[in-house]
Amino acid sequence: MGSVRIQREDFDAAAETRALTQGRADVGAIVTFTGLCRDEGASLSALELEHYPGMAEEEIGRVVEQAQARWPLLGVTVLHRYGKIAPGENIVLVVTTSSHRAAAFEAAEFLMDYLKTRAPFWKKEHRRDGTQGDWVEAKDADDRALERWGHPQA
Amino acid sequence: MGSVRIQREDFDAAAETRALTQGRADVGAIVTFTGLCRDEGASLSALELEHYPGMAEEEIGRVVEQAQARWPLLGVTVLHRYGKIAPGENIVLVVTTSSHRAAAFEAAEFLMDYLKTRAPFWKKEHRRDGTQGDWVEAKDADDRALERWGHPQA
Amino acid sequence: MKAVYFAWVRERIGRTEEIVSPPAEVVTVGDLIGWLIQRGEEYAYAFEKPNVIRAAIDRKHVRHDAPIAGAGEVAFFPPMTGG
Amino acid sequence: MKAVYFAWVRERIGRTEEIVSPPAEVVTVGDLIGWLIQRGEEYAYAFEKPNVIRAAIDRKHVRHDAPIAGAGEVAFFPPMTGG
Repeated sequence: MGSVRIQREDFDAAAETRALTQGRADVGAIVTFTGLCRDEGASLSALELEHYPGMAEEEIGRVVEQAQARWPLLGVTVLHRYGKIAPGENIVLVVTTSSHRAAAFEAAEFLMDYLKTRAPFWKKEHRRDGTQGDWVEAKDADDRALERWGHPQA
Repeated sequence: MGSVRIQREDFDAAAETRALTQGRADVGAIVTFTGLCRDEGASLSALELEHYPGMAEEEIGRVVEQAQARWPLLGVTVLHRYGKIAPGENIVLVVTTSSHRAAAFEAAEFLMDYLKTRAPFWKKEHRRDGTQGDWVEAKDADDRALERWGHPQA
Repeated sequence: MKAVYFAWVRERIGRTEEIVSPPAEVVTVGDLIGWLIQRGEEYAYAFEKPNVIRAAIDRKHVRHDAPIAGAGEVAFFPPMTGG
Repeated sequence: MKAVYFAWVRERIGRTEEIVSPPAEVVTVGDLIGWLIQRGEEYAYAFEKPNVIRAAIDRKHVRHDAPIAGAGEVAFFPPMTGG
């Protein structure tokens, strides 16, 4: 019941949500998280997302399994894009469904906290002036966000 | 920038999300919560939602203002339906946008916790066998959910 | 002032709203509940567990010790179950 | 075994993958990093701060003290920035 997809194409959050709810009356709560490419300084032309094919799916699959073991979820979908992504475009989607809201919210936050630090993706900036930018650096805040869920593995 | 609507009609989460993100590149995180009518026992034909017109909008508006004061949100939308709602149909939608995920997640949870206990709506069951069911009782768990946000007002 | 009722409070009282004119010694929301209870069985039934009843004055939540002086609309209802 | 590189580790080394045959005394992921550093400036540059480097064996995260015996694919990369 957990679906993980790594793709270059954009995704449709509404269609993914529909797939988890259609024809059933036991879902009381849907939480979606969409992460987008931001450009605060008006200097970014795109982020280029590199990933480790194979491991990306498997590692996110393991994180989804942990979430399913921890919360009474009815459905989980995680989509993560790679390739060049322009400001304002989608990068990542997490959808969780449950009978009640607490499980759906907590599982979605858990999934995002783990994705940020364990899913093998790396972002490189491309600047509007045509130059290559830097590799985006990992944030301490993302490591700290894991602490509330207990010890991360490995 | 906070939009609150109380309506009989269904809503479109995708359209509401688009309205908060289109034409801007500063949104990094969108969280949506959708609450649906559940029927676990296969005995429910509908929930009928009664509300206090006027106060419903105003009270939710006050809760939205509190959320905006507390987190750096770029946008907030809250839609709440009233009238007869069948199992599987939407009841409530909360959308929060921010630069970063923590604010969007926390604000959406805060809004739902406060809506559950402060928005003047009441649910009555209608059963499949044609009889009127009970008024849904408030849950202690919903009151307890408020505690993590500090003291509720009034 | 106008009194308005919702959900099972409304059903038990048998009306959605009414104009009420309590005497001067009815100062608080709690006093108003006590005064309404005197008016008949339907009110006594609606307010049989006063602690459960929630109130609003002019569309804002208030506690039972809130004064009703100057109120245009006082609402009584069960704990809310929206969301 | 195959060694694969991502992000700036890949850029600094100048290749995405290669077959490596470390000697028997190279037991752990950390040993393998030390052995790679001996192979040339590009490796020394990629691994100049070994503590920053993350590793995976056969597509699972491992620490630097993990043994490489039996590994089919060892990956080296910077801290991840997905999501």
